[in-house]
Amino acid sequence: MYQEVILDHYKNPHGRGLRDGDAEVHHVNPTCGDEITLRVKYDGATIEDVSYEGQGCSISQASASVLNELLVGKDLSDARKIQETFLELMQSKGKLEPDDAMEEILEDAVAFAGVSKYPARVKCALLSWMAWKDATAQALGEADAERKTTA
Amino acid sequence: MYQEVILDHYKNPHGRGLRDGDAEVHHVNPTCGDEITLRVKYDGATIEDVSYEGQGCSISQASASVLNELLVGKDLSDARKIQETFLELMQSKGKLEPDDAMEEILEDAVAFAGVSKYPARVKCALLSWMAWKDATAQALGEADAERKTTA
Amino acid sequence: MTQLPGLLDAEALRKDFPILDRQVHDGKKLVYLDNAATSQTPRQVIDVLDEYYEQHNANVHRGVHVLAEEATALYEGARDKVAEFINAPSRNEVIFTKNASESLNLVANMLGWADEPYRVDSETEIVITEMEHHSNIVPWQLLAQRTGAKLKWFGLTDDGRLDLSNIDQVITEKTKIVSFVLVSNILGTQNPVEAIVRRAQEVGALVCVDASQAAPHMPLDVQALQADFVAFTGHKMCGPTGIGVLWGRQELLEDLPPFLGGGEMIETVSMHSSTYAPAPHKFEAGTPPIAQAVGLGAAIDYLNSIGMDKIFAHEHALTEYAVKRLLEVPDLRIIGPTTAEERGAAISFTLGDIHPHDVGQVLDEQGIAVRVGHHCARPVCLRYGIPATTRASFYLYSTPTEIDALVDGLEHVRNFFG
Amino acid sequence: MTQLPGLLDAEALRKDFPILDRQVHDGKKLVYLDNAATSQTPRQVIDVLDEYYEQHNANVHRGVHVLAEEATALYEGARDKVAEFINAPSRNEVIFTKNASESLNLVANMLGWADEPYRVDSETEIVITEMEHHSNIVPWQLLAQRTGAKLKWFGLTDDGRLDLSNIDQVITEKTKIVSFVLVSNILGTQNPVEAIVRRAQEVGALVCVDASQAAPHMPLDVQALQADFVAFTGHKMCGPTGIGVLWGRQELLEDLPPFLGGGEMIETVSMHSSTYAPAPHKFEAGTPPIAQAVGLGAAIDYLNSIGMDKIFAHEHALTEYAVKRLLEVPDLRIIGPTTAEERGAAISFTLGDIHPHDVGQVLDEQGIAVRVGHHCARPVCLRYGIPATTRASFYLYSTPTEIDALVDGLEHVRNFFG
Ligand SMILES: Cc1ncc(COP(=O)(O)O)c(C=O)c1O
Ligand SMILES: Cc1ncc(COP(=O)(O)O)c(C=O)c1O
Repeated sequence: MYQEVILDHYKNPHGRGLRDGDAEVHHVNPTCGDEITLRVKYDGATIEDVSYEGQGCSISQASASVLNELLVGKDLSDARKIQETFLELMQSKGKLEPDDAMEEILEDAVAFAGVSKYPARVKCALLSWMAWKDATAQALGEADAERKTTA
Repeated sequence: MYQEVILDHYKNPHGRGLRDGDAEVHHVNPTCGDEITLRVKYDGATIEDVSYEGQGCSISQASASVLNELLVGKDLSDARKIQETFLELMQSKGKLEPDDAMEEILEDAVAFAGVSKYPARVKCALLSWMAWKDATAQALGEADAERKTTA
Repeated sequence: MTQLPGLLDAEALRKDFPILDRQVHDGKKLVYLDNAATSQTPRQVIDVLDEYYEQHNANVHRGVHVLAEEATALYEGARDKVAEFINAPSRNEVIFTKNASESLNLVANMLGWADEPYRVDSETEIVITEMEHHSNIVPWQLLAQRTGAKLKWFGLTDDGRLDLSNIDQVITEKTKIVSFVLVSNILGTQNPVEAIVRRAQEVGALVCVDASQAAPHMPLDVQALQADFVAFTGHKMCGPTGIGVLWGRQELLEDLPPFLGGGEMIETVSMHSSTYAPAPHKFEAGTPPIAQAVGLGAAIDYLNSIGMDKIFAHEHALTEYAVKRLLEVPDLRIIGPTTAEERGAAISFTLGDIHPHDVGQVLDEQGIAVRVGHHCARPVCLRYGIPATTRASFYLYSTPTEIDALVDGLEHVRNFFG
Repeated sequence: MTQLPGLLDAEALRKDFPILDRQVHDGKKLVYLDNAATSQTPRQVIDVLDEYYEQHNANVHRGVHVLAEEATALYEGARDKVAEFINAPSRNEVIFTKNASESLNLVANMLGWADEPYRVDSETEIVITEMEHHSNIVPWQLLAQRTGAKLKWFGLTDDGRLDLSNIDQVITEKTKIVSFVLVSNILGTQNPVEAIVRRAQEVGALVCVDASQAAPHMPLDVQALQADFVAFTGHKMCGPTGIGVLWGRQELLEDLPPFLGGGEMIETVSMHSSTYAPAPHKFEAGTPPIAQAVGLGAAIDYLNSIGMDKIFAHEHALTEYAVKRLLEVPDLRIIGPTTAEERGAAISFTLGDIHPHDVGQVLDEQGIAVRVGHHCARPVCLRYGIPATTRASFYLYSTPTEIDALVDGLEHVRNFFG
């Protein structure tokens, strides 16, 4: 499951560090202690920045780095599509073979396909993505935001 | 386990019915609903009568009949010896082969040897004997009487 | 051999159950008619247990090694099977316990510690029936004693049915919970769920159904029942000992407090306070009965491979035949319904004034295993003025021949003590 | 192969455990070092389980047929074996539960509902320690919340031992119960029972010992411990899942109220009130985990055939070797005692800033099964400021070769993430 791409992102994370943002969330994965603090900054419907700090396993760290790389500069609707596709892949229990269309959407994130076989690690891979979703909802003032263990 | 002797006592019980006594007890075996009401009458240290009434299985009924046959007319110390020997036999889990000495003491009651192999039935066989012990303690005003479920 | 409509090919099925080949008392063929106490275990379930211990054994959840992942998948897979078996809306509504008794105690304790509107306290009433198994009486007696709630119950009619004539007085606005047995283990009676649920819903009371004698024998659909909780036990349905189930409606399981505390049921723990995992884990403290849950899953596969409707039809036909044959035995009195309608395959009876212990023992000497006593339902014996009963109970592998053997055995008992 | 004094012939013993032959991840030999989570099951125990279901399966107690008598004798025979194994003064002091968690909850609930002098209420204090398993924390937190009692605890020293320096302030005249772990599942620490028991007795507090990580690994003598309750669990000592034990002193079990209500635990039941059977049955509601108790008895036979003192010596030698080898790994920090003295065979560690999940996963890819996380002892992780640990834990079938494999595996982990 440790694809070269994942290790690269783990060792050289993209956009790590907390910068100015419109909303901040803190998510934890209580079963393994992974944590992330994540801020989003929007320029209208465009994602200007996703900055974060956290501790945790390579999967959760690399996933945050990939998220930054993929989402910054994107339009919110494109970003949502990417997030949903990533969620679908992670919940596939290793049964989904990413096709070309999926690879086009997910880019580096397809490297996480192997993680979906390990139920204990799926949560790690999703941590930053759930935090981003939550922060976005806050930033855009959506009332129906699906809040997770935000402390 | 249903020796001829046991069936005989069951079908033609000795001394059944309640007569005059010095003390009366009522014992029940809650797991199967066997019940006995038993009275003892003493003439000094001699057992003048053991009268009883009850309902229950053949083992508990026959055992009461045998008790009456064995104990009436006996001296208390002899009766105690018989009771203790019977208890020993019943707790032997079928591993005790009654010898001549035991047969002499227990007479008809040795027929219950086979019952001791059936843990669920040992309590039935002992019901009247426990009641007798209790009633005797009451009649003779013994303080250290070991009371069972007397209602 | 007797031919009855609706019978399974029990001779073929019997080959799945190694114990049914046993001989007892010097070569007597075992006639096992004590299925309401526990069912026998097919080879298919024993094999799955063996395979679990020989190939996949590990503690579940949170492991990152192969065995832990396999054990977790097997354990959670068993939950899926149970959910499907009872048509649960969600797998998260299926809680594994050690037996039906724990399931029922779990309900009683959740309600005792709950906040409003569920809380059982001295202002409120609990309703059960006079035909409950002790496991659906004592937890409520304890709860009533400890909270000051009032315990009420439905009585029984002379023919072994619930007396619902005073239903509006028994279930009132004060009632918080109505808990009753779907099929009685002593009388065999199958109870009219709908009437009770309707009244309970009218007054806003929760409904708990003890399905211990139903789940093994007939299709069970918790949604159709419209109950809030349903309890049953693995060892009566071809599963291993040591495993039970409580199904509960999701919203309730979310709102109600935990019962046992410990590993697995928490979200996060500090010395000062803890938060709890979502259901079902909230109610599964400690290492669960993993192999036993997996074994129950295998039992469900086995039952499904035959078909619960077919099993029900088989037992119904046997019950009809057994009632008829038993009533031919002189001095025999059935305690409970005397027809096969709205009843399960457990038949209690008395035989003249021969004590059930004697009946059972002499039957045993002939290789016939029945249960005698109050069957953990002593109030029923009190109600009918008897110390105990003899009970014969059937399952998917029971045959008319075994019923004939029972009837012959009872003749022998009568002669023996006659 | 490394030769250490005191080792068992583990290669021979391994033949008893079918699962140890398993290969994982395309042909890698399984190196099972997750024994503190659950132990593996020897053929001898699996065979006894099979034989139970194939030959003797029946519900226990009160049956008058052959199978019921055999099942009862096997079940009660298992109780005898447990009693002897822990040197209990009486077999009636051995209560079968589903796991150690239930055993500990049972103690907490008995005390919550007890009369004086045992009753835990808002005037009283409960004492635990910071190194408890969640199963010995959450039941007491729940009890404290529900009764208003105050929960106190012993802290830990930097080297992973109990800090008893303030024992007289922690255990006071108000203390009703002191519950602590004999051997920690996360730190490996073996705790000084005598000092704690002495102080508890001084103030008249009861003592409950969580022996879940002791019973499998060393001779256990409840009389020598001088505790009032001792809890442990079958699946960690070569037994099946679904079975636990609570030992309690007879007078206490007589005085304390029941917990779960139901069949088997009663003396007599009417709709109005019930009386309870004497211990241990008072605390065993419903059909017990029969096969699992019998399986635990077989596990005890197996352990006895090796000898608990020999098992202890074996694990002690392995622990000494493992501590030495692990400390050679750069950046590895043992969380807990760094010598083999007064400690069990579970060793937790961190490896630089590589997250334990990654350590565990990369070890697993090499066939090495360890556990990662907070090991149901999150307060210990908080205490030492770490999110989680990697834990290797040994048993009677563990070998120095497996420790070498672990150390090599850790080198690989370091290179992988380096
Ligand atoms: C020290 C300790 N106590 C209690 C438990 C709980 O045991 P179980 O999960 O079998 O209830 C465990 C094991 O998980 C343990 O290691
Ligand atoms: C109707 C009914 N309810 C509850 C139970 C209790 O089941 P268990 O003993 O498995 O807890 C039984 C069986 O004994 C039963 O027949």
